[in-house]
Amino acid sequence: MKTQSKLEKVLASGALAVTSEVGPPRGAIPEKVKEKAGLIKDHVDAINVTDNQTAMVRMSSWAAGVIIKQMGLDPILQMVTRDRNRLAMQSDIIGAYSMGINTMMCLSGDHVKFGDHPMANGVFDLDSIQLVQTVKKMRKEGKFQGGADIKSPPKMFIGAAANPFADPFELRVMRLAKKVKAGADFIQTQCIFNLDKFEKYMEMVCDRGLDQQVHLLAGITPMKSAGMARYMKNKVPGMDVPDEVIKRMEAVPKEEQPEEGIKIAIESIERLKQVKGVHGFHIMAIEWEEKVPQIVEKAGLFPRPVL
Amino acid sequence: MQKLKDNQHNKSNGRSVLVIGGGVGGIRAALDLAESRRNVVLIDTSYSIGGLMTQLDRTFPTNNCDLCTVSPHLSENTRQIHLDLKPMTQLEQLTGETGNFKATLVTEPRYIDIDKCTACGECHKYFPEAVRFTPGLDPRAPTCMRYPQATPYAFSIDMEKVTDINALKKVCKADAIIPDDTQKKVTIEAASIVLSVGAQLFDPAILDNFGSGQFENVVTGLEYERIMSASGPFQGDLVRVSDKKPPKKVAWIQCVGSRGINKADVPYCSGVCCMYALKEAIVTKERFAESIETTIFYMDMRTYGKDYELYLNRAKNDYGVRMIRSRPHSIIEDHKTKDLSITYAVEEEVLTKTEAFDMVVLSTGFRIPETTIDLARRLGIELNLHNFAKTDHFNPVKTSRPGVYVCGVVESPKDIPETMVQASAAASMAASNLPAIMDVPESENDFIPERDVSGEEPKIGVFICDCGLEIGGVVDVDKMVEFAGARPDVVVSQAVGYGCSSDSMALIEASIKTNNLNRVVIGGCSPRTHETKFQDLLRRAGLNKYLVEIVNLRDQNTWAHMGQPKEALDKAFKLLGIGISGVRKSRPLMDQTLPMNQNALVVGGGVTGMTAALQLAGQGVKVYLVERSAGLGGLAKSIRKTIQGDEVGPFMNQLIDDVTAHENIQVLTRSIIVDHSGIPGRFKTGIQTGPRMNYMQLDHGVTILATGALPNRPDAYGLGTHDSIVTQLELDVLIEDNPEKIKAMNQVVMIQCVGSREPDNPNCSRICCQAAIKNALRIKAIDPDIQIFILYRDIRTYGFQEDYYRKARDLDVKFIRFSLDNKPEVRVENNRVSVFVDDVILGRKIQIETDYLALSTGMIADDETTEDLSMMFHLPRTSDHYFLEDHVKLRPVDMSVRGFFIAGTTHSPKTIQESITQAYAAAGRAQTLLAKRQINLGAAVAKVDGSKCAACLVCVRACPFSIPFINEDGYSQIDPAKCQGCGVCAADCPAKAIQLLAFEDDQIMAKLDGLFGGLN
Amino acid sequence: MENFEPEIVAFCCHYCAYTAADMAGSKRISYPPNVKIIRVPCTGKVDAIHIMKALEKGADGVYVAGCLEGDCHFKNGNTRAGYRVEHVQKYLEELGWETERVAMMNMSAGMGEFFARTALEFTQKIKQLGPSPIKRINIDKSQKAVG
Amino acid sequence: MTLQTKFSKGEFVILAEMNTPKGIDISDLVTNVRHLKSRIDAVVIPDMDNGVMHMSALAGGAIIRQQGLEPMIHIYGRDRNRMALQGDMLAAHVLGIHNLLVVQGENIAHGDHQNAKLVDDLNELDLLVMVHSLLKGTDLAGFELKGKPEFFTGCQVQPIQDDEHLEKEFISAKVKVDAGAQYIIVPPVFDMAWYTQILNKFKSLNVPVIATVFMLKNVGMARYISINDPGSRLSESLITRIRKSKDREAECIRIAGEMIKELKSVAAGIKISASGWEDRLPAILDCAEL
Amino acid sequence: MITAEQKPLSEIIEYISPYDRILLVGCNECVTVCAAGGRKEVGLLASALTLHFLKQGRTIDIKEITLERQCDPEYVEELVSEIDRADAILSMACGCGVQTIAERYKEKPVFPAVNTKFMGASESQGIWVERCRGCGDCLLGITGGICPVARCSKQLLNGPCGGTSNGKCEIDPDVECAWCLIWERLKALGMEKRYEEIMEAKDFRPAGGGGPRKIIREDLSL
Repeated sequence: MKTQSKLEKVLASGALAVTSEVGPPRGAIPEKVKEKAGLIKDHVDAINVTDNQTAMVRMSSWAAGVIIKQMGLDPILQMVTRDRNRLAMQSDIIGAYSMGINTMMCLSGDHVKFGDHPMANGVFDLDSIQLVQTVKKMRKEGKFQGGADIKSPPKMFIGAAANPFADPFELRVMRLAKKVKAGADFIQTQCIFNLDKFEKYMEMVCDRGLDQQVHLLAGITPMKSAGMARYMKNKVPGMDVPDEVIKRMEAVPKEEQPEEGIKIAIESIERLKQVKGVHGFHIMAIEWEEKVPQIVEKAGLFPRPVL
Repeated sequence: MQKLKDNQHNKSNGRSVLVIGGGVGGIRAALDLAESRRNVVLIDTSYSIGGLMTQLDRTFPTNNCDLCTVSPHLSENTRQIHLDLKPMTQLEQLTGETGNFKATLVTEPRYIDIDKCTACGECHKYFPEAVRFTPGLDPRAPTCMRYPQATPYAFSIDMEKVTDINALKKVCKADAIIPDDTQKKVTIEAASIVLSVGAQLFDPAILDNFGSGQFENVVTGLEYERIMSASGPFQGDLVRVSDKKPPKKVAWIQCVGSRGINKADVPYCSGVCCMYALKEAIVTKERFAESIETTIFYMDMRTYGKDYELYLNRAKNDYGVRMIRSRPHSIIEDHKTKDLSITYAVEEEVLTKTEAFDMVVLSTGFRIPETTIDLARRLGIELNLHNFAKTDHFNPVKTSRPGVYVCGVVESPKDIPETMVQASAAASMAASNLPAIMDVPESENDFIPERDVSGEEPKIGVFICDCGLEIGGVVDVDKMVEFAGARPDVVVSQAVGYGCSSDSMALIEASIKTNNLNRVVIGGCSPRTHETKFQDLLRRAGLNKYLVEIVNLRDQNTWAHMGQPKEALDKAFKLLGIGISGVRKSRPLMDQTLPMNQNALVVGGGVTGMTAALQLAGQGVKVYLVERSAGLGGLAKSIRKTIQGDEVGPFMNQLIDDVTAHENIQVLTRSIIVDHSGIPGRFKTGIQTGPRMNYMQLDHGVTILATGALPNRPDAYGLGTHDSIVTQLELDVLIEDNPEKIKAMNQVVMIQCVGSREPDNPNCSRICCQAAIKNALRIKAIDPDIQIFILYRDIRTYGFQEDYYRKARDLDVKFIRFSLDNKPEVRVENNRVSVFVDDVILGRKIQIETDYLALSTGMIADDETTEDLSMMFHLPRTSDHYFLEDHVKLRPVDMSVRGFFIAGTTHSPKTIQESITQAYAAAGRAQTLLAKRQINLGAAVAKVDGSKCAACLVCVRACPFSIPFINEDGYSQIDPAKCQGCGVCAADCPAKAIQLLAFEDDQIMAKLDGLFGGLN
Repeated sequence: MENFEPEIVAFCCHYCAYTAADMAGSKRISYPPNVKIIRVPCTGKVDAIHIMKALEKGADGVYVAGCLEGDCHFKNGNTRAGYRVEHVQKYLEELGWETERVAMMNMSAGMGEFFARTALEFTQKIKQLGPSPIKRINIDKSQKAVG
Repeated sequence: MTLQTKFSKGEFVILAEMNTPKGIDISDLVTNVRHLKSRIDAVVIPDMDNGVMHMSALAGGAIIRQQGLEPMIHIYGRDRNRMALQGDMLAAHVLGIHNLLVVQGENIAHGDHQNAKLVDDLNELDLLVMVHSLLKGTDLAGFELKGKPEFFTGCQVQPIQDDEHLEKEFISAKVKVDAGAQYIIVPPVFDMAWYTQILNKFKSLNVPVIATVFMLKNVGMARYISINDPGSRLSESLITRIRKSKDREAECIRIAGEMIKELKSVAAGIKISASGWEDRLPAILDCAEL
Repeated sequence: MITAEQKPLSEIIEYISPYDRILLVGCNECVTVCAAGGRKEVGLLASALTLHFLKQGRTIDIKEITLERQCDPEYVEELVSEIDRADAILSMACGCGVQTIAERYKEKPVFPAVNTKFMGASESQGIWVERCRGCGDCLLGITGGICPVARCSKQLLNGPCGGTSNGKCEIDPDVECAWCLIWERLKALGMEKRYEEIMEAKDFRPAGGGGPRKIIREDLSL
């Protein structure tokens, strides 16, 4: 074991891991974090805590992570390179680790243009791959990015994101390889709706032997309505929602659409379980955390292993 | 006319060409000759030149306003030093022979001195009975000027209508009226004569069935033009004559008086009426109301000209002009409403129909008047059976009398572009009896050297015309003189009466010299008409011609504000202020010139190219005749006979021999053009020549494109699948070479419009109707018992071709009509060819078994070649890949790039005769350029100040002609020889490094200062 | 402001608008004498600065008159002139001036009546707008001085 | 390194054809040579090619030499007798011109001096024999020369339409090689498969085989060649390719460049004939990535 | 080239309102080329300002002068003869020019009339696009000649983010994804392997992270 991370343990055991996420509140409301985490606590192995998601100011991700940790659960600290330079990020990593957070995701983050501070300066001192490298260096070499030694280096289990659907497709596996090479231990993918394309992607991943080097958790998002499906197809950059999925959602009455969305999510998990290289699932139920247990159960991923 | 007098000495050193008739054709011929430094005497019986075209409202196919397109053409006239214009003049007698004619000319009294008349219109104002020239709708006034841009720019008096000559004399402040003016007779020496008197339009009043002259709302096509015209009787409102209300339903009746056998009819086709009826219908919808219903009653729609079929399609499809194939037999008027009802029959139906209209337009064609027949007798030329001039079959501008040439409608009915082509051709032929242009020295300007005014303080002379009362009657000239005199640097300010009169011009010239003036302001009429005149005056006085500013006190002030004298005076001060301030900043400028290369490149060695080459070579021009195939001759070599029965072969052989033997022609066969550069007058064209494609460069001043077209061979009606299915071209050869085979035939079928007038090749191929009839007549001549069927859509035997069409019908050639959506069908069974066609009249499908099926396939543009050449030469093409001339009406052989001319079938499909005519025309137009020793590029060119240039490329990108480039020194360079002088670069330059000479920024600023009273 | 007579500058291209103005004159069609024409070879030569300077020097309105769209003798000079007029209008907008004080017009050489009509309409519009803001302040001042 | 050494070392040799001027203005020739100096191995100077009078190739060769490049000049028997030819060859050596290409003079009837008197004292084979004799230090009359010249001499073959024709030209080339030709230049072919077949056939003669790349200039010229020179095998699709391109001149340059690229593996070298467009040769070489 | 764009007139007017004599200085380099501050724009701005102040009944003396380059002291020296007659200087050059003037004429207030935008290239007439951020450590050699620093919205150095669709950037469908361009170019050059190498965290000192930058050419300096 490289780290103390529970997620690492689950993955090492060969079981399919399950993660989900909690978005910190836009205010000093620790209860909200607890409430959201409470909804999913028994059904997941670890909980992502998002970092100023969609470039909107929220409670800092490490603080929310500490609250979750205090609940006895396992938070995954998300960190975007958009808001902090390498000094701030490394200091936060040490801080978070000191508070018992041992798993993190390294991301570049949505552009500030989309958020509530479009006039802010995007920092981007490092990109996500360089952040992975930095965290790895801290863990493995015990050195800061700048080269100085760390006293008692943090041992983070390092995650990164992958979007198999963004352009150019042929570059996606190569970019994954770069993240792995930089030191990513696990990968969470963008929401998967186009399963055919994802399977093709995974084939390429396996062809390069990346499945042997990294744990890949497939991203699953249940859709609440046909409207949401259309929105994700048309408005969310890098999202691939096939027309059949939208049609399927549209085919059922509006009130049954949430149920249909969950059904699709479950079917997707069932199908992806068979895909070589998929080591788990990351369920992003955006503002719909209460449905996570249902999905996990119906998809046959419950109960979670106790290690 | 001042200029003509001044340059009279130019005329004494050579014989002239006498051009009879001042319509567009005569003007074109005269201008072509004058531009190629030949002396011309242009006579016209009318008060001013312009002819029929100036009466038209708009012309097809562009629906442009004619006045705008024709007026620059006319005013060119007055600038030509080689041109002597004699209005109101007739030829009395012609003696002598080619190269040495003596022509006696008689000029009727005008009662107005052209030199004195300033066209102020005072006489007119006081005798205002009728101002406008509106034939058939208004009486003529006693004093008259036909239209605002008349040439000569002077009035004339109809003495018979004048009641009190003294009263009239009084109103003329220019003292131009000569009550005792008399007829004058002169004899001139002429080398050649060009006859271009046109024809009259048929007056349908003698036909009793259409009520022309009786029913107010029945008008002729020309009257309809006048009604629509802005200068017409209703100021451009389309209204009925009876109640001045806009019509809702207008009908046109075609072929009124033409293509008929009845009383007063002529048998030929007038050639132009289909197009003008379509134009009038379209303009009616376009300009007046989409809701006006337009209907055309016709027999055959003869839209055979270049892109005319597209115009017809537009009329039908885009404008909804209704077409009814019928020849109505009568019009009846409702006495109360003055509405009209037309009774007509259509082929498909038994009963006649009657329909009501508000207005009916009779499309009348051309007639040769008695006066022309009389003139022909005096000229000693023969006329044909229709009284048009009889001409050489292989040179349609050559009459029976050597040295006398014709052009325009007097030769045969035709429209404006064809008239223009013939005019240039006739001019070219006429010039061939004069010394070759290469041998005529360019007249030297005897101007004194220009005085160097640089470094001098401005010394401005202001001269203000009162123009009779035209200016002086509205604003106080003395006050203007006083105002101008008080402006800084003005040393002379005086009134000069009529500034443009010879006395005043002399006075100004003297004042410049004695007062040592270095800038001049003329307050008078528009610089558009008078700038050149005063520029010449400055040159005579030893000043650079760009040191004069004309202040438009008349056209843009007193004329426009005659009712507000106070305001007009104020404006006059300001305009003078603009002019005086502006001229202070003017600089002496040099017109850019380069020596002209006097060689010609003729591309294409067919009948057109050879004719043009020979014509130019005869004028001493060195000609490179470039042909891509191994021999000369082109498509015409495969034609045996013309419809007139002339043998093409011997004619072609003679032509080839002449061309090959001519010492001025270098024939380059197996030659492909590969590159091109240079400017008009100095082109350089690279060719690959000979079997091994040797590269060489030719230097030439002009280029004539005569690359021809291809015989069309569409995949239709089984062409190419059976020996008996051939094209008309192949049938022509068979008739001539193997009449025995023809004799053995019983039935022959011909199908027209094969691969033409179809969606993928929408235009008419023009030649196929006559080709089919030609071959039909020849077959009938071999054996009259052979049954011939011609399946057609419209028979387009324009002009005198109609005679052959009638003859074919007389000989029982069967004409069966079909439509585009119901084309004939060809089947081959047991090696026999059958044609199935729906007979409209019989109303059923018939089968015709045929021994021979001749397809009228016409021509198709040589897309590959024209595309290659258009890219290298930067020339535009039409949508169906023919070259596109500069102006479809007025410049039909000139291309948009100066120095390029087109002729023959590379322009559009045409017969051999038409190609030959255009070849002569192109050679003639080319001579207008080749006659120049220098290329004058004007002075208004953009100039770059390299020290300011930031090499930003704005000018390079903005120039509409791609002239600027960044030179080795790193700043923009604009070749003055190529600059067109628009000034776009100067306006866009962010570093203000470019100035347009003659319109520099500081001059414009100075003008603004002058206007607003500031002193720059 | 009743008897306000605006000063109007019209930059006219030689080939179309200037000829149209001559045509109006030869037909004795009246238009307001307020319009003073400055001739240019092509409206493509008219720089934004010429228009601005005209305003600066005292014009109450300025318009540029060229050939009809697509009929420019120099291909597209009139179109470019149109863009420049818009550019000046943007400046005027920023300065809080009425953008209608500058305009682009298109006409053919034969459109004498149209020339007169547009001259009249433009003059009327400027009359409605009143004197240029530059002049207005001077008038106000002088009125104040009197008052 | 001389052309001959380059061939012997198996280097891919690039020759550019450049005509002498019809006149005395050599500025274009010199400019074009300067632009190409480091990029080509030799300049081929035709002598009154196509029967069109030009400045003599001997002078052209000397100019090339002055510019520091190796010249290769045409020799042929149409216009000069054996005296003049031998004299010129000796002069050539002295002027530093060591590469000779023996060609058949074109028919005078297609040229610009159709009334000229035809000499035709020596044919191609005779010329090779003559050169061979000079190399040995003897003139054609058997007299010994004062000093022996050195030449690298090659020959040309005629356009080849089909297999039968190929066989005929092959035999004729073999005779020339036997008579002393040290390399062969093959006329242009636009169909690579056919060209490869031809070049391979001549390779068996064991002398360097040089392909000719003829630069097309526009559709008209391509069309002309396709009709009049069937041996060139210029296909309709090539014409269409030029027609469809936005910039035809650039496309023609690209076509020439691509042909050169393909020929690199087939021929010992190439001769580029831009006929009048020598200023575009650098662009062709760019396209050929040379 | 350095690109710039004229400031809103209201801002310029606010700067110079307190003064009566303005020296309006253009620059014949970059800002001329990008049509922000050459002779023509100087003229236009002068005219616009004149119009504004005339409207207020104020006559302001605006002296127009366009220097060859405002970022070279020798050229800026040319203002010496004019400077005494001016109360303030309005510069139409980029920030470099404004500062050069400010440094030379310390006694006079200097105001910028343009906003200096970026180092850009001309895409077509009238359109300029950002191409370089002057990061001081050029990567173009390994990114196929397309700069991820200037042209990727997130300045990513290791490939496109997950927001790319149809080759366009997530922030604006009109903006090309720099990494898609880089990838296409690398493929065309046969340099795909280059992509797989991880680009290490960038040293921002040459980009200005180490304070104001300076280039010293000792061989040239005096």
